[in-house]
This record gives sequence, structure tokens and C-alpha cells, in this order.
Amino acid sequence: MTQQYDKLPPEAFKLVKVNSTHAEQIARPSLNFWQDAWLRLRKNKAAVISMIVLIFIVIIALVGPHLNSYGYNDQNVSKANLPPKISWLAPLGIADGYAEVAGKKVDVYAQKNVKENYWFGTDSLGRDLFTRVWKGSQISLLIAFVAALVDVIIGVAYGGISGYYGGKVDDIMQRIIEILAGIPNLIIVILMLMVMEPGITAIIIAIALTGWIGMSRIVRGQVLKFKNQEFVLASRTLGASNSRIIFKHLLPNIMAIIVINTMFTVPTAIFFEAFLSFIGLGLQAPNASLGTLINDGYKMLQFQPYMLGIPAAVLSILMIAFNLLGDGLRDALDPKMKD
Amino acid sequence: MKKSKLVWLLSLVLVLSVFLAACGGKDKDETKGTDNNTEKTNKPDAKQELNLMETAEIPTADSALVTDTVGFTVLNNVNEGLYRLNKDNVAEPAIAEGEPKVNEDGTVYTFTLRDAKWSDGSAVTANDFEFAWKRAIDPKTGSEYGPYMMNGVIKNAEKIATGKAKPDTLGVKAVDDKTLEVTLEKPVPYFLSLMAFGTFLPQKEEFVKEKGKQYAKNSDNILYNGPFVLTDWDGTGLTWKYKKNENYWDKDNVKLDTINVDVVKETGTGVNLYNSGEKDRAGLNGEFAAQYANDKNLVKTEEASVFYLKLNQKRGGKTDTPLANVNIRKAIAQAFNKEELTKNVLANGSEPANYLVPKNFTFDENNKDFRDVNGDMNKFDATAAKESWEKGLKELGVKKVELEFLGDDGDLSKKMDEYMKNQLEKNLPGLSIKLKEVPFQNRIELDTKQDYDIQFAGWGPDYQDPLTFISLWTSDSAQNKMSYASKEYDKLVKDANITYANEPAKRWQALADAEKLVVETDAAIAPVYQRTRIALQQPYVKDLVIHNFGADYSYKWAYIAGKE
Amino acid sequence: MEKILEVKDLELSFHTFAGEVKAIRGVNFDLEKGETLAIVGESGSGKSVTTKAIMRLLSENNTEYKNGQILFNGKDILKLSEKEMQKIRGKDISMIFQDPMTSLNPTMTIGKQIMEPILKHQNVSKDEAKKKAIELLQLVGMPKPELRIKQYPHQFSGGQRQRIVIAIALACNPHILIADEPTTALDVTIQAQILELMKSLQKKINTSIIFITHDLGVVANVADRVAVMYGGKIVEIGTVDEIFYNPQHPYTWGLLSSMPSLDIKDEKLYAIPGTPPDLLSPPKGDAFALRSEYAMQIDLEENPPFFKVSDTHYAATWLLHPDAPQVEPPATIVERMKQFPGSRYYTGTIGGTNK
Amino acid sequence: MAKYVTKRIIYMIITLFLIASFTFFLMKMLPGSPISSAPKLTPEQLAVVEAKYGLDKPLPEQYLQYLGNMVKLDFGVSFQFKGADVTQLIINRAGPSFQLGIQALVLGTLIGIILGMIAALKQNTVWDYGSTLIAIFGLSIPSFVFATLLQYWVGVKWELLPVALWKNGFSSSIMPTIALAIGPLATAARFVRTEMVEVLSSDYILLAKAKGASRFEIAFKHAFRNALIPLITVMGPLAAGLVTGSLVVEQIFAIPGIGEQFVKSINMNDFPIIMGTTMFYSFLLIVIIFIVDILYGIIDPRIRLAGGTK
Repeated sequence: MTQQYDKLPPEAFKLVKVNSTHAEQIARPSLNFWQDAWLRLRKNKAAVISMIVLIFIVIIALVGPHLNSYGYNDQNVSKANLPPKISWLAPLGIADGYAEVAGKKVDVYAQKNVKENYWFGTDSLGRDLFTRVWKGSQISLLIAFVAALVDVIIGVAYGGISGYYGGKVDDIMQRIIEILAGIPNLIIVILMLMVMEPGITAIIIAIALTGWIGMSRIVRGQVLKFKNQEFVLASRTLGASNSRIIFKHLLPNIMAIIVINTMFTVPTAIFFEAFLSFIGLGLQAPNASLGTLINDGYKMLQFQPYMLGIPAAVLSILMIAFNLLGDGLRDALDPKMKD
Repeated sequence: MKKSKLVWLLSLVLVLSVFLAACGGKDKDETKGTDNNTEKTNKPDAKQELNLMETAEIPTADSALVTDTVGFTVLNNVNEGLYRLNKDNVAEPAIAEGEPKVNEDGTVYTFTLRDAKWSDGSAVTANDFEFAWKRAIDPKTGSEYGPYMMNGVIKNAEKIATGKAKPDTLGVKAVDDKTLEVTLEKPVPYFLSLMAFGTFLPQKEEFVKEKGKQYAKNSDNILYNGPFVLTDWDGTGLTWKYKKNENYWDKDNVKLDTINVDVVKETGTGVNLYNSGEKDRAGLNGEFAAQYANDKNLVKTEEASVFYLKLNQKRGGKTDTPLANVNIRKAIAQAFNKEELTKNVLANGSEPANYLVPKNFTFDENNKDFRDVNGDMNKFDATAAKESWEKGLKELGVKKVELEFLGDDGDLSKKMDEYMKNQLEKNLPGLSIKLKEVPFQNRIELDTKQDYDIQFAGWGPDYQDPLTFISLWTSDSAQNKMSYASKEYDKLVKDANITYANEPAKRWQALADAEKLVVETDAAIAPVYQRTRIALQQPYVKDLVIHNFGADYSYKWAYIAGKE
Repeated sequence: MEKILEVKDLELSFHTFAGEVKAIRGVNFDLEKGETLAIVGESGSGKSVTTKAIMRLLSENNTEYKNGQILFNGKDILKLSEKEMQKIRGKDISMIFQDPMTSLNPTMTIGKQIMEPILKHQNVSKDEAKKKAIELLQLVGMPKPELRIKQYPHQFSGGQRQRIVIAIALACNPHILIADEPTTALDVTIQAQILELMKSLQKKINTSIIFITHDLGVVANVADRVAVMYGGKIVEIGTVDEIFYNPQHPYTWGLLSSMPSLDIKDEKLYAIPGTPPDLLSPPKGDAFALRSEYAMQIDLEENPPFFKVSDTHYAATWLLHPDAPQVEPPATIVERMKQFPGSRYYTGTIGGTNK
Repeated sequence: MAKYVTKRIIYMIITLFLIASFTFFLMKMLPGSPISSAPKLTPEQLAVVEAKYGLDKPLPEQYLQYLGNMVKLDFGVSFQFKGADVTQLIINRAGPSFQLGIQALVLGTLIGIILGMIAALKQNTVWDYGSTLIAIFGLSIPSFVFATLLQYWVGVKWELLPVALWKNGFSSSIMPTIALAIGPLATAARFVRTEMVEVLSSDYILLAKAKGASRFEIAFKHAFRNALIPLITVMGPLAAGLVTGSLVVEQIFAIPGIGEQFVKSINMNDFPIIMGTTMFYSFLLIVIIFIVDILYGIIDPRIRLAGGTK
């Protein structure tokens, strides 16, 4: 290396006083945990799209049933089993109101002399499927959210108490869990549904009845992990009450994992409801849920595939969106993944 | 003697029409293809193997205990009683050799048995009948159909069933190996048609006692005296086979060697199996029926089952409900569109019923359908319904009525319930219907407890007489369960049963009057539809006989022609 | 002395959700056969990244090598294929990681883990490899090696595990051993043992060592030369004595000042003010300028080049520019410099010793 | 170990006892019974039949008798099959269910593992998204829909495999196995991916890489085992999930299994079968969980079974 340097102007070497706090200012803006998570989540394209899709579905599930003049239980048997028809899509050969009947493509709308268009077609009682699909989504989402909420409340409370108080309490509570885990929950749900008056409440109770165990285990694990960490001990030595420790210190730290887990509970509940419909323990008619619609539609699979296809697509989109959002949240909220 | 001839004649006409339907719904021209096929190839193939499906397992193959259609169908094909429903749905002598001797007042029948053998080679004797019937009526056996079929028919049956007499006192006696004497409680005009019913099949005493609890628990533990023997049945399985019974007295007329039966509970799966060539016949329900409406292999069979709404007048047997009001009942009976229901919702060829006793089921001496006497009653009429409704509401002094509608939880039932709810609420302002859909067994339980307002129920005949339907609604009937009590009705039924037992014309009229009373005047029930069985059947399947009461099918005459 | 490794103008970035992190912004150094080079600096200064770059262990998905060369025996490692690289890893260059608790595979016996590189890089039978593994364990001072090779990592203490990791690293007599803070996670007493072990092993097999640490005490103990890194760059490099007793860069001053010292009595421990630079948007000029009380105007504008202090000692600070004003380092540094012949504060006689 | 096993067995017995009691009283609460819903029976006959099923005794006595019989593996006699032995029925029906369950479990986890591995090794590439999507699709399409689609296309349209029924040996089991496997497949794939990603970012993988191990060796010698051990912990729930699937898949493919009969028994109010099957499923699940825990201890050298479950 040579020691030949450019001649520099003398003022270049004037000492300057730099405020050292200045150095901190240009560092990354300080973000709290959730803001940081949100930033990370925003970078995850799949999660963002999923979130938009979910919001869209929730909105349309609320608004959709009012978008046309048909009620979800308005029957018009003479207009039964119409395929979807959307006027602006018809020229493309999709949703044009044609269906295959005995090997021939026929315009079912013309055949049945139906003037109006049914966007998603009609079911075998001539009810508008567009309205029913969104009404069904509404109910499915309601069931899923409430069931997930109940899961969260019971699971967090149980796991939290068990983990936080530890000792004998934990021992007893965990033995109970161990025993409960041996119960095949599907079977119990089915048996419960046989006893209860069928309906939304029964389904929610049945799903929530066994769903909280997983949540409680996770929460307990987290509480056990955090409760002996320095920041909690510090706060305890400062005389913080149990409730303060739980709500100010533990809960915020395990919130992330609760949120992630909920993201996976919701689609499971939707799916479960669909399954119950199949074995005939679902909602009472004329209520619709995605499950009952799929169950109605799957028998018509070969002839009126749209009756299965549309609600199944909505269900799949919901499931995929929830799962991808859950994945995204896990990546965003899990401190292990922080770089 | 006279009676049996009547049955003969009646059956002949009835069966003609049923058979026509069975062979492919001749009322429609699209079945022409089938007809051509039929004529072209009627020579039996070398391989006589039929592949069929059932929708449920065999709950039991014990003729004393059997209650369901699958069980009756199996027994009908592997065993044979004194009589058998023939190809034309007529009960004709089977194990009985020719017509029985009947005494003057029609209460003692003496049957002579033909030389028939059990599958183990031993002879079928009169004692086998005596034993089987006494076993069926013995309360210890716990048979449902024993008392049900025999009470009021065979002497002392009711007393035995209620524990007031010993099973030995039943009016059936093996005079010798070949002679069976049956004493009736009273003259029963339709007695011989009962003799084809599964409950009256013979059982070999020695064998039953030897097997004890294991009797009829699987295909090895039963003896067969019918056209086929059952094999490969483990008692609870989803599959069984019929093999030709080489010991059957009429084996020359049995053409099939093997029938493979599998239980397929999903209609869609059944249709797929049919379409893949695995199975030769597949039953269809509403959704599939509509899609295959134009299929050239579609087979429609009108059944003698009628479905109706039971309108419960005293819920829980305690208080009067709005349905105790006749105008309210009439309003409901007329407030739903049966045409639309059968055509678009059921869509399986079933027909709207404005009656209780099905058409093409029973005929008088002149071959006139019982149906012709009363014709249609309480047809759908929204305006009349509304009028009655308002009148009823005024009488009750209310503006709104909420009723529970009890139905089955099958897919098709649910759809019908939804339709009914919609119709009733639409046509009867102020009515709100709460649907309650439960499994069949639960519905029957709720029926027994009389815990419902409106119930969607149905009835299939057990024997070929209007009485099988009419007797349901007497005030002491076990099937009533809706607190319908009409002295007039009870009297009419008693007339038909006893007073006019030997006067067919008067009896006929009494039955018809009773029907009019219960359906039209009192609107105690609201008939909905008469069911049609609809199925896809390969054209090479010939002479598969479908019955509209008792067992569903007879395979004795069936054969394969033109499959190869 | 033969140069076994030369890092020239290495620049690399990570692509993260937040943007491009310029982790290494031009690093130059070389490593001679048999010597120990210590790289010191704060967390995030790029020490570990530099060594992982040498091993090509950085995730290929988000790492971009923007410039420079890493010459191993004259071959550019950055241009090698993954296959060729695999032949170098563990054989020619091997590495010891910071946390012995996590760097062993929990479901594999340690015997297998030690044998793995032997079987991989040397044409030996399993039995021989096993013998070698036992020898290695003996070498790193593990008692009863024959028994212990059948055991799983969780059956060992932290110090023992680090010995195993060292045994793995030494399995193929590597030319270069990279030790990434090998003692940080250990107790102080174990630390000393491990360091002694490494020193003695180095003598036995004549390996060059790159020793990454932020513990200057350790550096003084083991290193021949020291490179000081800050903000993704080497700011000063020289022999141990040069860095400890004649530091030139204000950051080195800061580092040394913050080291508790037994021989210099000072009540107050020094802490460098401010925080390390954000490498998402590295500052213009000298990255340390913002935290330095010796900052000059030019420090905020232009990157300082390396100024030669001696043949073995270079520092990147404008203070060494001939035109720069003479500044007074912190008192503790002046104290140190007084002991170093050639420093401007040297007080002893030339040729004398300060022992 | 022996102490641990004893402890676990005691818990298993308690669990079974609770389930048995719960089921028993639940059944007693249910409306309807096949006996009281046989309107053709006279009261005298009813009494006989009730005595036959032991229904005439007071509830506590029935309960004790039920528990006593259960210990003898006697679950009474079926209502719908007019006195058929429930235990015998379960034995008759268990074969196909077991075969399908095991095949589906093996197939599902195997493909799930492969998908999960691909996704983790090719993280954030098309491969990753592809296999993740397959997995989520598996989770979001109800098995009965999937089964129906398979049956129609593979069976009827393409005529590749038997449409349904259980009589063509192994080929009959292929489609139901696939339909059943889709659930465990999805679960396993997602689980393996998550575990694998975590393992791949661990220090010992870096060390293995530093040793000069190839990608393949890293993936299979080091990461695979560590990622799969936790998979064992979800095998219990996975197996339980198969029960769910089998209820519908068996019905659709007309397979003489337990699940199919369970659904029917529910609709028929055949309490003895419902109770027997529930106990059977519970027993199975508990045993699987137990085996999984023991297996976990054997496979994972870190776990010693002396302590609790974790």
C-alpha cells in the first residue's frame, strides 16, 4: 500500500462535535412488537393476499345475501336446478346457463322459460345459490369464529392457570388433560350432537368442547417458559401482583402464539361443521352453511357440478387463506425467525 | 273357496298393472327401446349370474324376528311358505298343494302340503309351520310381526301375545306331516294373501332348537326351502350371495345360478357401480331420478306406499292443540302443492295422493280399483285452504299459530320438509313451522310418545286389503298416535272387519266411507303422495319381479338374456 | 511466510424483508500459515459473516456477493461450485461454532459425528475412522473415549461438547480453523482450558486459525495478529502488540478503553457512546465518526483508506492523514502507547524491553 | 420405565372408564330407542325384550352391569341386528377398517413427508409453494367430496380401479386409501415442513455443512431424523383423524368397516353398537398415543421416560 494521498483541504480535518444521540436517531425507528410483526407480515405476499381475500369474503358474506332480491329460503320449484348464469360472462362460454342434460347441451333457462339470471344457479328447490352460498359462508364463519373464541378463552385460561400456578394445580390439571386427550373427540362430538337439540349452538358447543385442549397445552408451555424469565422475576421482585404479571407481562408475550393457533383453529372448525353435515348431524334446514351446501351439492356432482363446486371453492379459499395467513403470522410473530 | 277366487281375480288385475309398470313404465314412450330389447333376446344366457345391491344389511334372517324390507326380501327368496306371490303379484299355492279346504263360515283352513325339502334334504312338514308360527307369537321370542300379523286373525293369537294364554293354544295344528289346520278368530277375507308373508314361513323345529341362539345368525345356521340358498353371509356383513337351491321342489323354474348382493348405502355409489357394469340394477332417489329421467334403462314401479301428514290433535296426549280444530286441519291438508312436490322436489315418478288407500292396490270383485269409490279428496287448493284457515283461526281466537313439523333426516326427506314448510307458511298466513328432523327411529319414538304437531309419515301395506291402511286410524290402533278418535270411524272399521266379513260389497263400502271420513271430513291426516320406485336396470335382466307389498323382490323367475 | 488465505475487497449484502443489508462493505486481510488471526468487534460488525463467507455457509437464497475475492491457496473460493466447496469444508477449512449446546446433532452419537468428516474426506474404512475418532477425543482431552463415542450430545457438559466440536473440526487436520467465539458460551474456567487446548493443538498440527471474538482478553491470549472490524469493515489490522499498544483508530481506542484492565487502575469503565450503524443504510464516510469524539469533517463525507502504520499495521482513519491534526487519544490508550516502541508516546529506550 | 408404563396404564384405564361412563349416560339421555320405537310390540312383549337387553333394571344396576360386561369385552347385543353380538360385529368389521387405516396412514405420512421435505429444502421456491398448496388443498377439500370425485373419474370414467365394494382384494382398497390418506398427508406435509425449516436453520446443520456434508447428506443424515421425530407426536391425532375419515369413506366405497356401521348405528339408535364402537375407538386412540409416547422415548435419545410426557 502506498502512502500517497490526495491533498485535502484543511477544513476537511476540522474536528466536529457529533452528538452521540444523533447516532441513535438514524438507527431503525423503534417499533413495538406488533408494529414490527405487521411490517413483516406486509412483506409476505401470500399472507397479505390471504388477508385481503378473507376480508373480502367476510364482507361479501355479510353483504352478498342482500345483493339480489332473492331470500335464502325463497323457493320457486319451477326454477329448480338452474346452472349459473351471469350475463357478462355468458359470451365466454362460462356461466351461460347451459347445462348437459342426458348428453346434450341445452339452455336450461330457455327450457324452463326463466327470464332472470341466477349468478350461481339455483338448487333443487329453486332457491338462489348466490344468496345461499353467502348466507352459508356467514353461518360457517360465525360457527368457526365463535368456536375458535370459546377455544381460546377456555384454552388460555386452563393452560394459563395450569402453567402459572404450577405445582399441584398443574399436576392435577395436566392429568385431566392427559385423560381428555385419550377421548376421540369426533366420536364425542357426534354423541353430544345426538343428545342436544340440533342447531348452530349445539354445533358450536360440540366443536368447542374438545378443541381447547391443544390451545391449553401450547399456552401452558409458553407460560412455563416465560414465567421464570428475568423480566417476570424482576417485576415480581418489584411487588407486581399476579394479575399484573399475567396481563402485563405474560399475556402480551404469548399473544402471538395464541393468534397463530387461532388462525388454524378457525378453518378446522369450518371443516368440522362440513363433516358433521355429511353424516347428518349438521344444521337444521332451511339454514345453510358451507357444509350443508357441499353436502347437498356433492350428490349432484355428476350432473350439476356447480352445486358442489361453488361452495367447495369458497370453503377451499377460506381454508387456504386462513392457513396461509396463519403461516404468515407465524413467520412474522415468531421471534425465532427474526433476523 | 269363494274368497280365494276373489283374491285370485283381484290380484290378477292388480298385478297386470303393476307388472306393466315393473317392466319399464310403459306409459312413457321413451321406454320403447327396452321393449325392443326384450323381444330381441329372450334366450337365457349360459352364465346365469345376477348382480344386485341392497341399501341396508340383513338385520336378521329369522322369519319370526324380521321386520324390514331387506329381511323380508331375503326370506322370500330363500324360503317358501304355504303361498308365494307369483310373477303377477298374486298369492298362489307354493308349499301348499293346491287350494286349502275352508269350512262353512270361513274360519278353518286345512292345507295339504306338497313334497318339498329343506336344503339339508329333510322333508318340509306341517309341524314346521306349527312350530314357526307358535314361536313367532310367543312373547318370549320378542317378535314384532308375529302378533301384528296374527292378532285378530289366528285364533288365540292376541291372548298369547298378551300373556293370557300359552303359545300352545294358537289356532294352528299339524294334523299329520302333510296336513295343516289353521283356525281363525273370525273370517278374514284376505287370509290367503297373508300366507305369502314372511312371518308365516316354516322353521324346522329340530334345527332351530339345535342351533339355539345361533339360529339364523349367519348363512350356515339357517335351513332353506325356497328357490335359493343364502351363502357368504356373516350375519352383519355388507355382502351375501344367493345360490340356486338344488333341493327346491320347483327348481326347474329357477334359472339363476348365483345372485351377488352388496349393500351400498350411497345412491351415488350405487349408480356408479351400475354405470361401471359392476351391478345390474341400481335404485335412484330424487336427484338422480331427475337426471336419469330419459335413460332408456329406467324402470319405474308404482308402489303401494302412501305418505301423509299426521296432524296431532293432542300433543303428549294431554292438551288440545290448534290441530284439534278441524278447519285448521283442513287448511293444512289443502295448503301444499302436491303436484309440484312430486314433480319437482321428489322427481322420481311418485304421484300426488289425495287419498289414503293407494291406487292399483286393491280391487273389488268387478276388478274395480278401490280408489274409484272415493276418488280424490282434499286436493291442493290454496284459496279453500286459506278460507278454512281463517275460519279456524277465528274459532280458536288467535292470529298466529306455531307448529312443529317432524320429519326424517334423510336428504330427500329434508328437502321435502323444507318445501312443505315453505308452502304451508306461504299459503297459510300466520302459520310458522318449526322443522324438526330426526333419524327414522327417533321419529317413531316421538310418534309413540305423540310428541309432535305435524309428522311426515308413510305406510306400506302388509297385506292386500284396504284394511291395512284403514285400520291405522281406529281410536285403539297402536299406529294412531295423534288422538284421532271418531266413533263413526271405529264403527265403520268394525263393520268391515266383522259385521260384513262375508259381504264383500258392503264391506267395500264401509271401508270407503271410513277413508272419506278420515281424509276428507275430519282431515285427520293430509295425504301427500304415493311413492314410485325408480331404478336403472340392465335390459338383459329379465323377469325380476317387484312386489308392492310384503317382500320387495322375487328372483325365482329372473334370468339373464342377451348380456353376452 | 506463506499466505494461505487472502480476502480481497469482499463486499456482500443480505436481502431481507426490510431491504438490502450491506453486511460486509469491503474487507481485506490475509492469513499466513500457522498463525492465529483474531477478528474483534462489536456484535453486528460483520465478524461472523466474514468467516461464514469464507466457508460459503451463508444462505444462498438471500446472500449476494457483490465484489471481491476469497483466495484459498490462490483459488477463489467464491467461484467454486458447491461440490468443490464441499471438498474444502471440513477438510481444508473447518469451523468451530459459538454454542456447543446447539451445534451437535442431538440424535446422532458423537462418534458418528466425529467420524463423518473423516469418512467423507479421507479414504478410510469405518473401523479406521472410529479409531481416529477415539484418538481425536483423546487429543481434545476427553476421558474414556471408547465408551463415550457411543453417547449422544445431551449426555455431555457444555465444555465437553465444545471439545467434541473441536475434535470434529480437527478431524482432517485442516489448513485453516475458524473459531467463531468458541468460548463465549462457556464458564470462565472451561474457557481457559479450551483456549489452552486450541493453542496446543495448533502447535501439533500447524493449522492457521481465525479466531472471532469480542473478548479482547482472549485475543491477547491466543492471537498473533488482530483485525478490528466495525460496520462491515476492517478498521485496523496489526500484530497483537501493535493493536494493543499502538492502536490508531478511534474505535480501537474505544474498544481497548472499555476493556477492564488489571494493570491500569481506573475507577471508571469506559463505554463507547451510541449504537452500531444500521447497515440497511450505512452512513457516508467513516461509519464510526458519529460515535467518535475525534470526528473530523471529512469523516462524515468520505471513507478513509487504509493508512500504513508499519509493515504489519494498517488503520483506516483520516487521523493518520499527514494533514490531519494531532489528536490526543484517551489517557488509558496513551498509557498503553507509552510502552510500545515506535509509538509517538514511547517513553522507553529503543531496543529495551518493558517487561 | 416400568414405573412410567404402569402410570400410563393406570391413566389409560381411568380414561376408558370415564369414556365408558360418559357414553353410557349420554346414551341414556338420548331420545328414542329401537325397542320403544317398535310400535308393533305389545307391552307384554316389550317387557320381555327389555328384560333381554337388561333395560328393565334400575339405572345404577344397568350401569354396573354394563361396566362389568365391558371388562369381559362384552358389549351386549345389537338392536338392529336382532341380537347379534356387538363384540363379534366389531371383530367382523375391524379388518377392512384396519387395513384402510394403516394403508392410509403409511401412504399419507410417506407422501406428506416427501412433500414437506421438498417444501423445506426448496424453501420459498415454486416447489415449496406447490407442495404447500397441495397440502392445504388436502386440508380444505372434505374427504367425502374427494372420495366421490375419485370414484367417478378413476372408477367410472377411466375404469382404472373398482368403483366401490370390498371384493377385488388390494385394488379395492386403493381408492379409499387415497381418499383417506389425503388428511394425514396434508397434516404431515405441513408439520414436516415446519420442523424441517427449523431444523435446517439450527447450528448443527451449519456444523454438518461446515464438515463438508453434501446437501443430500444434510437433508437425510442430519435434518431428516430430527425433523421426523416430532412427527411421531402427531401420529396419535393423525390416527384419530383417520377414524373421522373412515366414517364417510367407508360409506361411499361401501366397505364393510366399523366406521360405516357406526354412522348407521347412530341413525338407527343402536346404542350397544354405538357404545361398543366408541369404546373400541377410544381404546385404539389411547393405545396409539401410548405407543407413540413409548416410541418417542425410544427413537429420540434426548427423552428419558422416567419423568412426565415431555
